[in-house]
Amino acid sequence: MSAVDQDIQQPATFAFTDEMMDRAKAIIAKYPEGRQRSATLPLLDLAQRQEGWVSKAAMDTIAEMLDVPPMRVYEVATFYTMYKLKPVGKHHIEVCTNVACMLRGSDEIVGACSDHLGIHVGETTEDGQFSLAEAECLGACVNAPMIQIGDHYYEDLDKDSMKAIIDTLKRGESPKPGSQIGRQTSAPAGGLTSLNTEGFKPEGDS
Amino acid sequence: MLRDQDRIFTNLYGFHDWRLAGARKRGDWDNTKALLERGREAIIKEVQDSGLRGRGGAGFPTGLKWSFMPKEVGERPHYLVVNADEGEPGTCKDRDMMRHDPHKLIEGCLLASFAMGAHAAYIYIRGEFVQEALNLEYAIAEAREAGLIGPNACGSGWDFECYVHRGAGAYICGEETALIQSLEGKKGQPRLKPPFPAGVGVWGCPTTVNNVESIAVVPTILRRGGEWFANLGRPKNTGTKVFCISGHVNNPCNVEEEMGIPLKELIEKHAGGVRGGWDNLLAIIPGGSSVPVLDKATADDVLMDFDSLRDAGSGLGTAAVMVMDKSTDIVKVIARLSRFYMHESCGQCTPCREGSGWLWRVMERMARGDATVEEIDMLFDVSKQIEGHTICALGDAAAWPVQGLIRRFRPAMEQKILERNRAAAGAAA
Amino acid sequence: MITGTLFTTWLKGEFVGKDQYGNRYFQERKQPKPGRRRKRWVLYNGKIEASKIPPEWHAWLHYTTAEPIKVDEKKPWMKEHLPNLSGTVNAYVPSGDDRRGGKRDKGTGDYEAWTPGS
Amino acid sequence: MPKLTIDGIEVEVEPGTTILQAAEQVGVEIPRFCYHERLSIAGNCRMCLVEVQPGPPKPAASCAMPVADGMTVKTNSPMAMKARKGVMEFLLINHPLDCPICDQGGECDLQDQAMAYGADTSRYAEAKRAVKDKYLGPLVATQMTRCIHCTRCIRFAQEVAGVPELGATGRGEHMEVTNYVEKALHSELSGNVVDLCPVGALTNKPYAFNARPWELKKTESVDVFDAVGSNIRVDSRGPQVMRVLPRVNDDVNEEWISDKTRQAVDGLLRQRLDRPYVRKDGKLKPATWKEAFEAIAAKLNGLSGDKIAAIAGDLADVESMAALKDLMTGLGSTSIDCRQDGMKVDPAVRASYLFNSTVAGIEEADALLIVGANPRWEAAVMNARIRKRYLMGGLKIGLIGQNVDLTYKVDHLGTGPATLQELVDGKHSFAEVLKGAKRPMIIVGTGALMRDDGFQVLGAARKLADAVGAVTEDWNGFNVLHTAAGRVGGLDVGFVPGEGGRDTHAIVEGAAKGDIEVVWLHHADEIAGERLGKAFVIYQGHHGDRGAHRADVILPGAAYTEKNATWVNTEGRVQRGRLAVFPPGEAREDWTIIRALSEVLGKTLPYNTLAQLRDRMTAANGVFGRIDEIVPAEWATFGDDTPLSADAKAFALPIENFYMTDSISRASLIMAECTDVYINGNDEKKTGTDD
Repeated sequence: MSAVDQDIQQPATFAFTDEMMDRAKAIIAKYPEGRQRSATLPLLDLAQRQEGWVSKAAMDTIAEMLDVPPMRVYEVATFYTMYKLKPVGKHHIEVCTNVACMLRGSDEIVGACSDHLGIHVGETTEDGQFSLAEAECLGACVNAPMIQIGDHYYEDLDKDSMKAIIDTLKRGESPKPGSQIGRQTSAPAGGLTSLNTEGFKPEGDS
Repeated sequence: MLRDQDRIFTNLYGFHDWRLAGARKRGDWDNTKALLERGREAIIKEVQDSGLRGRGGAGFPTGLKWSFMPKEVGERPHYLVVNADEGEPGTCKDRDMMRHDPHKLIEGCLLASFAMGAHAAYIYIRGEFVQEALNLEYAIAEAREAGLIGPNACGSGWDFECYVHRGAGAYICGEETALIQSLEGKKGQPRLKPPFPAGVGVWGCPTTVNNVESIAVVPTILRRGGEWFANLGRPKNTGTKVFCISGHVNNPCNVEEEMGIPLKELIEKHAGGVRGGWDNLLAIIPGGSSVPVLDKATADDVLMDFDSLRDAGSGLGTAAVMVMDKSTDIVKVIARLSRFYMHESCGQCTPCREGSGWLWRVMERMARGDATVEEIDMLFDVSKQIEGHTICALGDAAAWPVQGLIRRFRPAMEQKILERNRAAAGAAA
Repeated sequence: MITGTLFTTWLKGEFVGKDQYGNRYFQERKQPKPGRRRKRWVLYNGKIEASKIPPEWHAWLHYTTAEPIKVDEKKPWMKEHLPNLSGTVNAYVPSGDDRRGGKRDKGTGDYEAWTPGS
Repeated sequence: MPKLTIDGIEVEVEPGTTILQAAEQVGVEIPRFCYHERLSIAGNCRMCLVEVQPGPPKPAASCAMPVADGMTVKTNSPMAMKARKGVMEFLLINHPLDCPICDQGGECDLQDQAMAYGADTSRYAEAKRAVKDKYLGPLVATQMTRCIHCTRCIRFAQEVAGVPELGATGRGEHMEVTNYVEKALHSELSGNVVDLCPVGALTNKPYAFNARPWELKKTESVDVFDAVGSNIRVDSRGPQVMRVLPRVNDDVNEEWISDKTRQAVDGLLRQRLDRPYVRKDGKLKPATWKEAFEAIAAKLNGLSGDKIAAIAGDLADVESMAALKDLMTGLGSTSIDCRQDGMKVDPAVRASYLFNSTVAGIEEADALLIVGANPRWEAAVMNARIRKRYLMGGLKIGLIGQNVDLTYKVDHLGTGPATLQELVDGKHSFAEVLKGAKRPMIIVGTGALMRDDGFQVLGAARKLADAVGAVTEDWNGFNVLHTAAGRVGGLDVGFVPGEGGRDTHAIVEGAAKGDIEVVWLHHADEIAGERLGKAFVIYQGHHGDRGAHRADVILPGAAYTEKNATWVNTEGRVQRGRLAVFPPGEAREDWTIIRALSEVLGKTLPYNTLAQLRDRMTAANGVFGRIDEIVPAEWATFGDDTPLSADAKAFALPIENFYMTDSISRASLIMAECTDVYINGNDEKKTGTDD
């Protein structure tokens, strides 16, 4: 995005809540004296957690907090894909469509989301509950296909489990993150092939 | 086949407690003070003796990299930065280490930092790994509480702090100088080298950037000796490695194996074999999206380590094995990768910024067959114009899959073009 | 009017006609020798000025036509003949000239002069 | 010193030199887009790739690669040629081929280098990228589709101008150079991004679609909008100055010029005095030169010299002041002054009114005190030099006066003379900073000297300079920052009150009282007309500005682009401006007017040519014979030693509006627009039909 999107209602002001401000201060303290600019990324993340997206006012506030020119914050916010520069749905579904997931049917997952929600990629449902996006590799390739909603990964999906997750969210409940076929994280589904030697106990006999 | 006793990541799948108590039972933080007391030189020497090569993709000897740091700490403090910006398509090993074995990483950070004279380490974790970052933060807090890190870490007299810095969604931040830029709160655009990070790194200070796995294996290497590690695998390609097997296999999984394991054995033993049998194999990308694709003939007997894969015209990369069976439209797969690189190009330098988009557009047409045979040669030439002309390796990474495709699967591309032309001619007639 | 021409006219000339401005046109009375044309000339009414000759007589004078063109009917598109006015007060002045108000399109180097009170 | 071979030529260069710089030294040209010698190295265009041995088997970016001993560089090997051709192709795939409608056409780096290094056809058959244009204010037009992302403009704004308002948003193909907020670029140097842009992405907005470079006559000249004396090139077509560009002079302006210098020239076409005027019956009527001269002669006839006075203004050139001084001497008057703002300096001591450290000398300073000046407005280009020095590190800057944003960090010590006195008395901690510095600098602005206690301020600054050791054998840290291009020239030529003569203040007072009957305002526009009482005012100048309104006789002179004239900048550097176009209408070069009038008055001046006049100037003051040289001024005691009053009022700044400081810029429509945008704060992009 090259300039403030004129179509979006930009809030006039932004201020961190007290809780967020405490977190922001803790983050800034992680970096050496005078290197507070390093906190640009985490602070933008905090602003997004507070508001659901990153407004220009939030960027200006952060620029002032960190004593960097606002332009440098705009650059950062537009560079990284995780910052939403316009409001998205409450549940922002990001479907990984990169090769590992594609090989295992991510197109079907996108299709299932699209059908079930009645929106295309890049759109938000009318009630503002769901929005759908394609993502690049999210780093859970052995559990493909997978999606991310908010802070959680949902893995080993198929059409039905995808719809089930959406339904659960629609009901206002939280679906169980992780593998949807009940497998232990990245272990092979067909039973362990390593770390399974008789008598091998990594944590000792206790 | 690696014995379980020789596996380093004994909680790779998270069956056990990942917190400090569980980690201690698995041997982490066991008399770390004694390891530190060996001294900086000894630690670096041990790591050099182990033959450990960087696990982030390039395979640069880790001990050697550490030795590039200035011997004496001058006015500028030293920093260790851990690259946990795992984003190479096909790769998901660091994620497991961070969520299931965070203490191995933190202990490794302490040891590596001490060896390089750094009092602080920053773990740059990709922004999407929220749960993993939380686990890490929790583990760091635990370790600090226990006096394992912080002032006088493990009672060694060495002050050490470890921080988690979350990224925000940019593949390019896996490149070490881009990662440094991002850690400084800037856009993740790679810097020009020289100067190298060991001279001018984060905030202008000497810095070493290491992959999660490279750091997390250090405590075990020091405990069991560099010789033990060096005896695993083949010469110059030593030790164990966590492989990520994804795609058209029966049981995709992560597994720690010995370096140099035959590719076929790796897949058959741990991933339940290729869907529909080994003969149904079409191609394998052996080391994450950036390395050229292997055809079946090569995959039959290639060994999984740096040198033999390099000799086979590909690379070990991050050891992310993506398997494709005969149902795969290989052109479409590479086109998808081209889109990935177009999307992730930082935009800084010309060949990658302009070239990656060009490659993707032509590849999309190739995937539809909407091209001419001559354009395959042009595509190859364009990819050659990107390769080696960019600031960082992303340009190369964007070019290689396309080159690999043209080298090994040119008939498939020509077939598509031919079919489409025939269909068009049929429609016209 | 030149005396020589008057003399020649009296000696050899044959009156052909007169235009609306009073210029009189003559040609040689005698048939010329073979291979030569009859000379044609004009006696101006007043100041000698070549551009005073109207086109119909100009054509005859320059042997473009055998006979002077007779204008029987004035077509609406026909303009009154005008002698060259350069150098006279009636000379053409483009609209941008100061003498015609100086109003013209802006051109390179135009400047706006200051005037008192502005 | 590393020794290397470039294209077979062996060369030894300073360590730390880049390959590209080394190649330039031996005359091997390497094409480049992003590299610029006055900006940081970006290394992103990849046009400068060359083959380097020893090294990896791929070409290296020569702009960023430091030389090493024994290196072999090939700039024309097949590898380098192929790399270049490839980069050129990539640059062009998304660059619109709209050269015929592009203002950069004919002076475009991309065009030139595509001719030299590019292929004849494109293999790119996909859709091209289009990018929305940005708003950067009234001076810079954008066509961002043409941008090749070299980031020169971003680096300029960040590093030189000190306004980090430009950046590159997005990434990959969608990276865009932008200011994101659609606001004007808040810099007095913004126009320089147009020169820096290697393509037609950023172009000169007022000049848009007015001319092509090959139809312009280029005249090398000197700028007069401030006292820096920036070197400029005046591009004219026929009788019109089309644009002004900077000329490289490392000692003065490097290669930057301020926006006023660049864009105020449209004022040369407005409000021009193109004929003499004489006041008849209370009204100014157009007149001939003869009538004007006769009116003056009639007034001066028999008038005693002490009733005549002359004030020279900011845009007066040295030649005309020399001639006018001679004429006034002939008329028996010694009441002449070139300081219309009444600033107090000691004309007898050249060091008391010069910027002694020189502009280039700023880079050697290690402590700086600014007194009553805003260099950002009074000398924008010099301010960039101070910022450059600041960015090198280790420069402490103190400011006394109005606390303005100078684009670098300053310690604001105080607002008025009291603080300066504290420093002189050694009671202020910053005095220690100056004392501790090897090469301390003190810059005194006209704002601090044009006050009633100006001589005391001057004396205090001189005492401070002595006290902190700012004046040594090879360094003079005492500096006066002038704002007027004609000021130092006037002082050097002796256009100051002679024996028994009155200064500006006294002239105005005398005119109000009626003691002075004739006042000659020579390019002087800052004297309020009503203060001159009933005096007969002769105004010589080129614009119908304040001076002309009050005049009884107007003598139309030439503006700086219309005459061959000498200018002396604030450092005391004598420079020659040259005639680019002729003065409009009846207007004449200034010294010729005075020479002609002298004959009518019966006081014929003894020179008929410019050369003769210049010889006479040089005979009177040797500096005029030393063009573009710095003649160090002798240090002496000057100023008033009386301590400054503790409750003296704060220093005021001489410039209220950077964009309108003289008769030319006040007549400029573009400067009026800039005033609206930057001074009145209407800096957001106008929408819809307003644009």
